[in-house]
Amino acid sequence: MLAKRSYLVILLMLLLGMALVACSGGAAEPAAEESAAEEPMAEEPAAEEPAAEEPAAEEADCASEELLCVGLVTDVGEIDDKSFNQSAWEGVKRAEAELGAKVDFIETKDAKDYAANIALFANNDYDIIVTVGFAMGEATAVAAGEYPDIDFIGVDQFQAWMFDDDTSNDFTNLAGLIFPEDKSGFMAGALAGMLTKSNTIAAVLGTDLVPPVVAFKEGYEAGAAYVNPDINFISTYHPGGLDVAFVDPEWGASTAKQAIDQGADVVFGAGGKTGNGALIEVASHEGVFCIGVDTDQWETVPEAHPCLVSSAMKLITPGVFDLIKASQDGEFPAGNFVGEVGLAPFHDLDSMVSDDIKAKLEEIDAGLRDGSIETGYNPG
Amino acid sequence: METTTSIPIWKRIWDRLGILGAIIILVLIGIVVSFIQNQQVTTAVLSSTIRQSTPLVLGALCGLIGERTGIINIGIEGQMLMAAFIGYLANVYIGQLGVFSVGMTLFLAALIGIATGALLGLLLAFMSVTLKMDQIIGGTVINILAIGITGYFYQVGLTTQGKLQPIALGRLADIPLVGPVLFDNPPITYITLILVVVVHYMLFYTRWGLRSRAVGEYPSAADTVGINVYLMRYVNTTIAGGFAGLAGVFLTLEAVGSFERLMTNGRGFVALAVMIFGKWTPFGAWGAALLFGFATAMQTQFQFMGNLTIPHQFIGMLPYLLTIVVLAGFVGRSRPPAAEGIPYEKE
Amino acid sequence: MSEQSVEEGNGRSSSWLRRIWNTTSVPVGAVLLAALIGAAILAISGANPLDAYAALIKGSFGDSAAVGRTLEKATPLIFSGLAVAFAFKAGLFNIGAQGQLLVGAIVAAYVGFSIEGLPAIIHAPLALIAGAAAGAIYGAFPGALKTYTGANEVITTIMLNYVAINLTDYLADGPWKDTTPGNVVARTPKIFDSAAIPFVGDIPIGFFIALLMAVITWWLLYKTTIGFEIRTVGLNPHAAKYAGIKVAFTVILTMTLSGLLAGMGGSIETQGIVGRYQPGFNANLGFDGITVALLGKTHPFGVIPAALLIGAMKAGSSQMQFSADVAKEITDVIMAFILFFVAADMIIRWILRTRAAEGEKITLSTGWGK
Amino acid sequence: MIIKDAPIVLETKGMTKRFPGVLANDHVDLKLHKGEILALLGENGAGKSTLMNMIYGLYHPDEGEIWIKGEKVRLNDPGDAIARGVGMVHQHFQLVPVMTVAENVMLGAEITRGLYLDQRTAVTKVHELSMQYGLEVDPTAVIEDLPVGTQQRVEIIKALYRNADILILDEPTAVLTPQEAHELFRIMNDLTEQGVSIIFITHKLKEVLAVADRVGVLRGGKYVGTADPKTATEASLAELMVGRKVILQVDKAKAQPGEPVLKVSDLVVKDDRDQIAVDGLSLEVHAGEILGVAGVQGNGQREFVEALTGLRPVVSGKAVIAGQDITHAPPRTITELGVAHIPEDREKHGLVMPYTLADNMVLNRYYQKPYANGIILNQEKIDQDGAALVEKYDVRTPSVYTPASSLSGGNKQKVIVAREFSREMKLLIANQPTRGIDVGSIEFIHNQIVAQRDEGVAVLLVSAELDEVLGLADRVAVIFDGRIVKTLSIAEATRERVGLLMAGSDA
Repeated sequence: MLAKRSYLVILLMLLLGMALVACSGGAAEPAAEESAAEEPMAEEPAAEEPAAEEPAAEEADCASEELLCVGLVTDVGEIDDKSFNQSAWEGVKRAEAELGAKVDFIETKDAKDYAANIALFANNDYDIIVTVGFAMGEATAVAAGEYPDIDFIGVDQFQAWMFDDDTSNDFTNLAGLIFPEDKSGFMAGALAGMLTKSNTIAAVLGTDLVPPVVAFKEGYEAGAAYVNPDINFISTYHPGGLDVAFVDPEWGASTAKQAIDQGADVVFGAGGKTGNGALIEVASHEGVFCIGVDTDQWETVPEAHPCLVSSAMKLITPGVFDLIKASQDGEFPAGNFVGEVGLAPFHDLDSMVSDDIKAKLEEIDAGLRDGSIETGYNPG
Repeated sequence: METTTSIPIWKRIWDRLGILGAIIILVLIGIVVSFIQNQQVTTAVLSSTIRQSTPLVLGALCGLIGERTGIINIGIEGQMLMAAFIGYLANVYIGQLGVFSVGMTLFLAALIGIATGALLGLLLAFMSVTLKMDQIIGGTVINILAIGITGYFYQVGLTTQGKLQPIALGRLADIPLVGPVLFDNPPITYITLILVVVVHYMLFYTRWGLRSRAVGEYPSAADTVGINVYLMRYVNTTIAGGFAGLAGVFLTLEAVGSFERLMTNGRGFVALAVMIFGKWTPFGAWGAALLFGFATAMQTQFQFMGNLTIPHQFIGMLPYLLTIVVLAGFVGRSRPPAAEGIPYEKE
Repeated sequence: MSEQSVEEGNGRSSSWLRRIWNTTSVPVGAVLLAALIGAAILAISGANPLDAYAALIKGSFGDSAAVGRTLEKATPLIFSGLAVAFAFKAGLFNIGAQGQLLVGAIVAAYVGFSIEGLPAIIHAPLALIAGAAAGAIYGAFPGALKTYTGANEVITTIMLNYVAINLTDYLADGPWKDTTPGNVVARTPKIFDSAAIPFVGDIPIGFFIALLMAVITWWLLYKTTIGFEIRTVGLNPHAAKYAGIKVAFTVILTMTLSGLLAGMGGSIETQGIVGRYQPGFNANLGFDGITVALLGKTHPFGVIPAALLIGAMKAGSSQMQFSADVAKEITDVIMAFILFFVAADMIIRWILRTRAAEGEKITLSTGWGK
Repeated sequence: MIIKDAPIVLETKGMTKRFPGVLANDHVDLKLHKGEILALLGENGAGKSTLMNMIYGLYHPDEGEIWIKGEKVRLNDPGDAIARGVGMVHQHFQLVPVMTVAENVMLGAEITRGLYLDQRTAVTKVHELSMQYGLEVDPTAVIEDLPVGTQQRVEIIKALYRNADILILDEPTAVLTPQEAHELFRIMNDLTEQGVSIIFITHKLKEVLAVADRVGVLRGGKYVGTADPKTATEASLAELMVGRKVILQVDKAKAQPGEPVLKVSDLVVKDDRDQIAVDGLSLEVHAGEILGVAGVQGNGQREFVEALTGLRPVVSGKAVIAGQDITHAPPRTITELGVAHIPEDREKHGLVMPYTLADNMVLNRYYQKPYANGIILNQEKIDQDGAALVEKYDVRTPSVYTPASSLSGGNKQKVIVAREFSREMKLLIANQPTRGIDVGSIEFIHNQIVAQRDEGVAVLLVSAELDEVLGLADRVAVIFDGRIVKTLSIAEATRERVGLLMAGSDA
């Protein structure tokens, strides 16, 4: 009995305290109630209590005209994921080195925090905000509308408004950095198709909930079939949800082994750490090649050196940098900005790739660029 | 003494192995038939089964050693994760010293990882025996702590000298099917198979086992014959932690070769299920883990076979649905150690 | 043992403040001690603990938007915490709140986007109830399995979590996928505004629904015959049977209501925060519910401050990264220690020399819900 | 028999033990001579068990010394006591139910070959011990399958296996038939002849007089005196034990039986292990009479009562209460018919320990008016009525909000009695209503039962205490192997005759 009553009291006190804080900050609340409540609220505290922003010195810089401030918000995951978050961040870092920008990042812990994390940079007067991952597309678009003075770069975010007739939803400050992953995958598939001796190639993939992964897979398959129509293709997506599909290296490794055990001699690992697990596993099987994804994984997964023949790259780093540079130069290209894709160098395994293969790859690359070769991948 | 109404030996064997034996025989027949049809795929799937089951068996052994002495351990996941992390770091830093060979480095790293698991087991014992904390809370503390600490102290760009490699056991490895599946594995996989037998033997045929079970079933009976209940629980929970540690080390030093945040991905919880499924016995847990590993391997295989008309998510559900069906249909009510979860207090 | 002295000990003569102190000292002390340990870890790893905590507080309570964010984070945790705590009361360990929440979230989304033209006053509650009902059914299933086949709910709920993830992924990427041109992402369409649960200022209305549900849960548990039955089954199933309570029915009912609470939490996430169902957006809410329930000592009113605390840490962690360059995982470390100290209350009581309030001790782990 | 000059093997000096709020032992001095049987007499709560637990190393005395065989000892744990030859048979058997006899016996003193646990040698050893002392038991049987009498033998073997020469038997006869008790006494005498000294704890005066060489009495934690069984009488011992004159006989008028209220015919019920426990049982209880069911524990009494009260399914047969067939009725239907039930295990079935007394008082009525309106509980009324019952039934408690767990055994039982007797009832089923509680509470409960009978309630009293059955019942039905083997009027029911019937031989 006593315990119950005391719980109530604590509760009331807590609620009271929170209500007080909420009210003191929200004098304008009733007025804001009509529709988009978040917008005025978000800006208000900055105006009302400048003294409270303790690291003021640091943030005042970003408000000034001269200093370029670039913030990056990761998708759920880490900045050092050896994958797209990291590549994007390297692009931002390049801006720091070459353009003298002040840069910072926030790792997103909960997908629902996308907007809040973007707002954190926006409210501190950052000039450019890079958001990474297709999942953040919606939050980024909303923020672009909210903060018209800030340029947004959305990595992997396809901007559909470019293609509708409605002009009311168009942006001038939002660029989606997108990549034709299917072409990159096609190249990797062609390479695999030419390297294989067993005529069986495999792919260990993140989840099909993520479009780029599907594009890589479809391209890979088409590319392999293009050079080798009879090829036997075995692939699998991670069976778990989004929260585990990219962070399950053991599943990636054992799945790669299962594929190798039934004859696959080229394994394409496309799916964050899950894919990395597959690459490392392949490295301990002689005579089997592995192909990485997104970046040149020679740099990010040294354990895979024995097997890593190449990687199906999307050049996020230069793409991000180019867009930052364009923004600084006042030539920000709103809409979709198609980044470069291609195969990474063969590094130590260069000798394993015959000149014929290299020639064929160049031919396919040219064909993909001029449109004479199509991957057959059709998203949506 | 009059002769006890003894049951014929064959009947006892049937009673104990009856349905189980029948199932085992059916499974073996199934494997042979499948092997005749497609050698490569059968081998691949079974190898994968063994591999997927390894961390689950170790986790389940951790769980059952603790629970047999009356300590519920839902912190297996955390113990595995932390051991995986520390074992990995040890591999990196010992390797950087350049003093030891790769094998020695891995061995030392594995020991350190096992010790990490054991240390967390000790923490669990401290919480549940000395502090008499609720054991479910104790386990949850370990889980969250492991996620936090491994995440916070995680660093990138670390490189290792390598990971544990398969050791083919001479001619045995050349036997078709059985060879590649059972006799061409990396060390921790072998150790796990041995440990299943060892733990079974220890639990049911040694002094330690008898005392452990007594403490888990009826602690005051053990206390009154001079067995230190608290000490038994401390020792066993710590040893059990070592098993979870080995499971963690399996992930970073044998299976994958590197550490990633949250890489245990719920295997500790599945191990709990495996333990209960196996009715708190090592062989039962092994069987349950194999079933689970098999279902996982099959689900991959279904995708490999391609041109499936059902969405892969439904295949993804297979291992879990299978577990529920088997549990509901065949295993039914199982009987956990009686004194489990209850802090022992002298009356 | 004289009767008088016991009566005094029960506090009739001791002050009101003293009693509150006895109840609050442990949680407050636990938070402080955990913060201290967190500070030590921060300092060891080269960060400034003061900056970090200042940023954490700023990010969670610093302005009205921050408070709103804290409440937003706390809302689903209250639901999942209530769900877990409620099941504990009947001696059941519902690890499946996560799955029930996911199912609730996607069903609420379906009702929200598939029915057009309803007035908000009908549509929003309809979606809420649909999600809650889905969660309830998903929770009833392991309850029924336990009753009729003896399958342990700890295993079945763990397994059903995985099934729920697959099921919702399939729906979001298959039959219920958002077909807006240009969308390639696995997610449902946006729900109609009429199904949304809006904000008042920065405060999500869902939070008040959560509070209301906490009160209803408390009322149900402690003021009704149903609660009496549930608690009796949880504390002593044999006595419950003796007292004429239908134990099997009560187990199923409890799991159903537990699932309902979790499912409703999912609905409110969909209707109030996300606006649709998207895989990955509700990760871990159910698991955090276990922590919240334990931290709140499995009492419906204990769940609320516990959820607020964890919600605040989640809300503030981005600010902490941004202003103090501290990795977000430190909040997990602190949370683990808070839980540790709350459970190991003797440590704090020893430090503060306070006394345990009557009947405060909780026991959850009397085996696998035997 | 009394060997006054025999050396003292065990002595305690000024033993004192305090528990929160209780002085359990207050400077107790006790001497045990070699080869004697010392009966330690005392009420429940007098401190007998506490004293023995200290001698056995389970508790540590706050003050005082223990001397064993002329040596002052410090016992840190039972291991120390065992090493000095002290063995103890606890009132609650300390046996692991899922293990075999041999495993239980050797637990803590295992026979091993290397690592291997040598079960075979253990079995042989147990068999030898059982032959030597006439303690018949199958070493390979699993404990939970054994009747309590056999379990007790296992406990004694356990002590002998450890070479105990000082044996403490805590309430050993509570679960035995008079014949079995006599068998136990024979064993005890055999043991003393082989040099074993025995402390025999009991509150049964007849047994003390029958077997003890010397009697020590504890009351309220103090050692209040030694008596010589040759000269003492039951009444004098009782007075010494309780501290006042005790009326050993329940005072009651002759029964006025009316219509039959309970009719049971050919009832068959299975136990937890799916074995037939009640095997074609038939009986009748009339309004206004007490039918006592006498029998050794484990002859189907528990299953019978549980079947009658709806807690256990009936395989076949029929049970009718007040004209209504309740063979397959759920507990609530039976309760609502006006059946009160004092369950055998009050902590398992009768009470919810963490609940307040008030809540426990309404455990099977919480849903009825005035305690609930629809689904809403009327807590105020529950507490109010609870307080009234606490008063009326003399439950010693600080308040009605106290959790049941903090009460003594006797007061817990009074809570159950209060709850059950405060309802309208036609039939009272009381299973072991006074087990393990103090004399004051026993008297109180016995008087309450008789009062109910006089009101016209039919009473089915199941008890393993023959004295209780003979003292209270108007008719005695003897249960053996799941059947009523004979029903006797109280006049025909002599102790010897009933004892023989309980052992299965028709007299």
